[in-house]
Amino acid sequence: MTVDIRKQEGVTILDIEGRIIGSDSLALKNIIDEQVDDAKEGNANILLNLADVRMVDSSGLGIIVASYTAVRKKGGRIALLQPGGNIRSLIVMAKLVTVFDRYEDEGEAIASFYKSNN
Amino acid sequence: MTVDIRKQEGVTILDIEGRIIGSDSLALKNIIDEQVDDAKEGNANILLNLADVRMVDSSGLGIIVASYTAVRKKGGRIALLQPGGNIRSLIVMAKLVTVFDRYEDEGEAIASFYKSNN
Amino acid sequence: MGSTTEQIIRLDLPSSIQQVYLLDTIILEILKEMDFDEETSELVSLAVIEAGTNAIKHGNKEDWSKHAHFEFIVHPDKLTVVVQDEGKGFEREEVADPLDPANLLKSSGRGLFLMEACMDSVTYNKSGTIVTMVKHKPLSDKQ
Amino acid sequence: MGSTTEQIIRLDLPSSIQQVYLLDTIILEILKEMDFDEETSELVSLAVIEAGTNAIKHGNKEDWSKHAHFEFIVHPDKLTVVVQDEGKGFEREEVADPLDPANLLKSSGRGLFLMEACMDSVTYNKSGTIVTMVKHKPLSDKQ
Ligand SMILES: Nc1ncnc2c1ncn2[C@@H]1O[C@H](COP(=O)(O)OP(=O)(O)O)[C@@H](O)[C@H]1O
Ligand SMILES: Nc1ncnc2c1ncn2[C@@H]1O[C@H](COP(=O)(O)OP(=O)(O)O)[C@@H](O)[C@H]1O
Repeated sequence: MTVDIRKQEGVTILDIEGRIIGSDSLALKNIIDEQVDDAKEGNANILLNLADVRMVDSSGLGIIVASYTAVRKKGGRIALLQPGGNIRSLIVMAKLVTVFDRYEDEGEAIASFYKSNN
Repeated sequence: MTVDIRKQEGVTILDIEGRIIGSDSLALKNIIDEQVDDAKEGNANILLNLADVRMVDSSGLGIIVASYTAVRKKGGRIALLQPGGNIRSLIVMAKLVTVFDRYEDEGEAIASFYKSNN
Repeated sequence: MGSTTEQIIRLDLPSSIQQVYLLDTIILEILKEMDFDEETSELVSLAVIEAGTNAIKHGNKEDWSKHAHFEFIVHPDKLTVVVQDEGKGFEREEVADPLDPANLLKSSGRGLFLMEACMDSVTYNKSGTIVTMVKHKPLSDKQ
Repeated sequence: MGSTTEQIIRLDLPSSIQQVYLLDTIILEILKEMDFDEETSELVSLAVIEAGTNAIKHGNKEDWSKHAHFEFIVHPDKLTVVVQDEGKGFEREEVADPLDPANLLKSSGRGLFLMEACMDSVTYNKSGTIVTMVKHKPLSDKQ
């Protein structure tokens, strides 16, 4: 797994690539936690770009769920961009469909942070 | 390992790709044997294109050596095109430098069959 | 003489979570050589990663000197994977259901559920230190 | 408690020459995780393939019910690989020298020579069923 971080229009975009398995989930947790900590109260807006993620295990999925909670506590929102590979089906199987907002288009995903939130 | 076979100006070119390890050497032997069998007496002209081979084990090297002998028996010649990966150093280590003619250019390799042979 | 219908591959990994990458590489290569299709391979590899992670984390508590043991039994039509750890075991029935609304937002507890969803069968020995999982090749596969 | 300086990975493969692909995949992944550079990795993987092929072919005579046993001992600065078969063994001294002019055009007999050329050290047990090979990380590597 590799993670690149970009900021765009007040949204922190994490471009994640590869498989999120084993110890990757802890690494991902640390990265997300740092972004949430750095965000101003009420502005923890995080977009996980999963377009290049082929596979996530239950620990990885767990970290994404934990981020959802952490971001809401801080006042903010998390959304998923192009969840591919097995992530889409994991979200369905784990009954998390209504929890995560998912987008296929980056512009649309960024815009969503200014409609549904704040 | 995958092998594609082309004929050009009376030379049989084997485009080999991947790693030549384990059971690949037997598969390669069968392919080369068939080409040598099919060749007319005195015309067993074979060019092994190794440009896309990253690694050969001792069985694979052994098959290449065996082909050298088989081709000479039938009347013909074997040459190597762009031996890369570890092949170049295997040939040196196994003291086979003077045995195999090696070329970097396909046209030059093909032309060589009409200069040094027959 | 060797049996002509099954081959057994055994693997012992030290109990470090880093080893999950090696496990991932190995199970994917076994599935490739067995000619499993890509979709089924993703399911099986996820189940094996989950079982391996549990053996390393919950069973062996990431003690490197303890090993997680894997047996991959390759049949012409199916793969059986046996995962054993050197820990205290657990009771399957006592594990909370991750689909219970109260647990949906928990950050863990989905591994066993996913193993059971991805494989054709998942069974635990009585003490909970050995899990045996089976996956048949889809019928549409070339045999 | 686990030792903090070495991790041991064990692998048993059924004695089919097809298994060399799995062996290749595994050793390359171990070398990658150990941060060996690409050139050194090619040398070590060749040696491991040669030792594995010998165990499967010469030791176990490709009897699937017999296994080739591998132990990869991962140290911070070196990798030790132990390969054991269930065969009758052999005498290293009795094997012909592949660099002898009389043997140069033979189609086999270069495996042991290459193992010894690629690794820092290669030792055989007395009966010839166990070979132990060591490779240190090049000093220029980041540790
Ligand atoms: N091999 C094992 N040894 C001991 N306990 C285990 C083992 N596998 C699973 N468990 C127990 O079952 C629980 C649920 O496991 P799982 O569904 O994989 O979720 P998670 O690993 O995220 O907790 C674990 O928290 C642990 O208590
Ligand atoms: N594990 C082994 N068990 C029995 N004999 C072996 C073993 N390894 C090597 N040998 C013997 O040593 C010889 C040389 O081996 P090697 O140098 O690898 O070349 P090759 O495998 O091409 O014959 C083999 O032909 C075999 O007789």
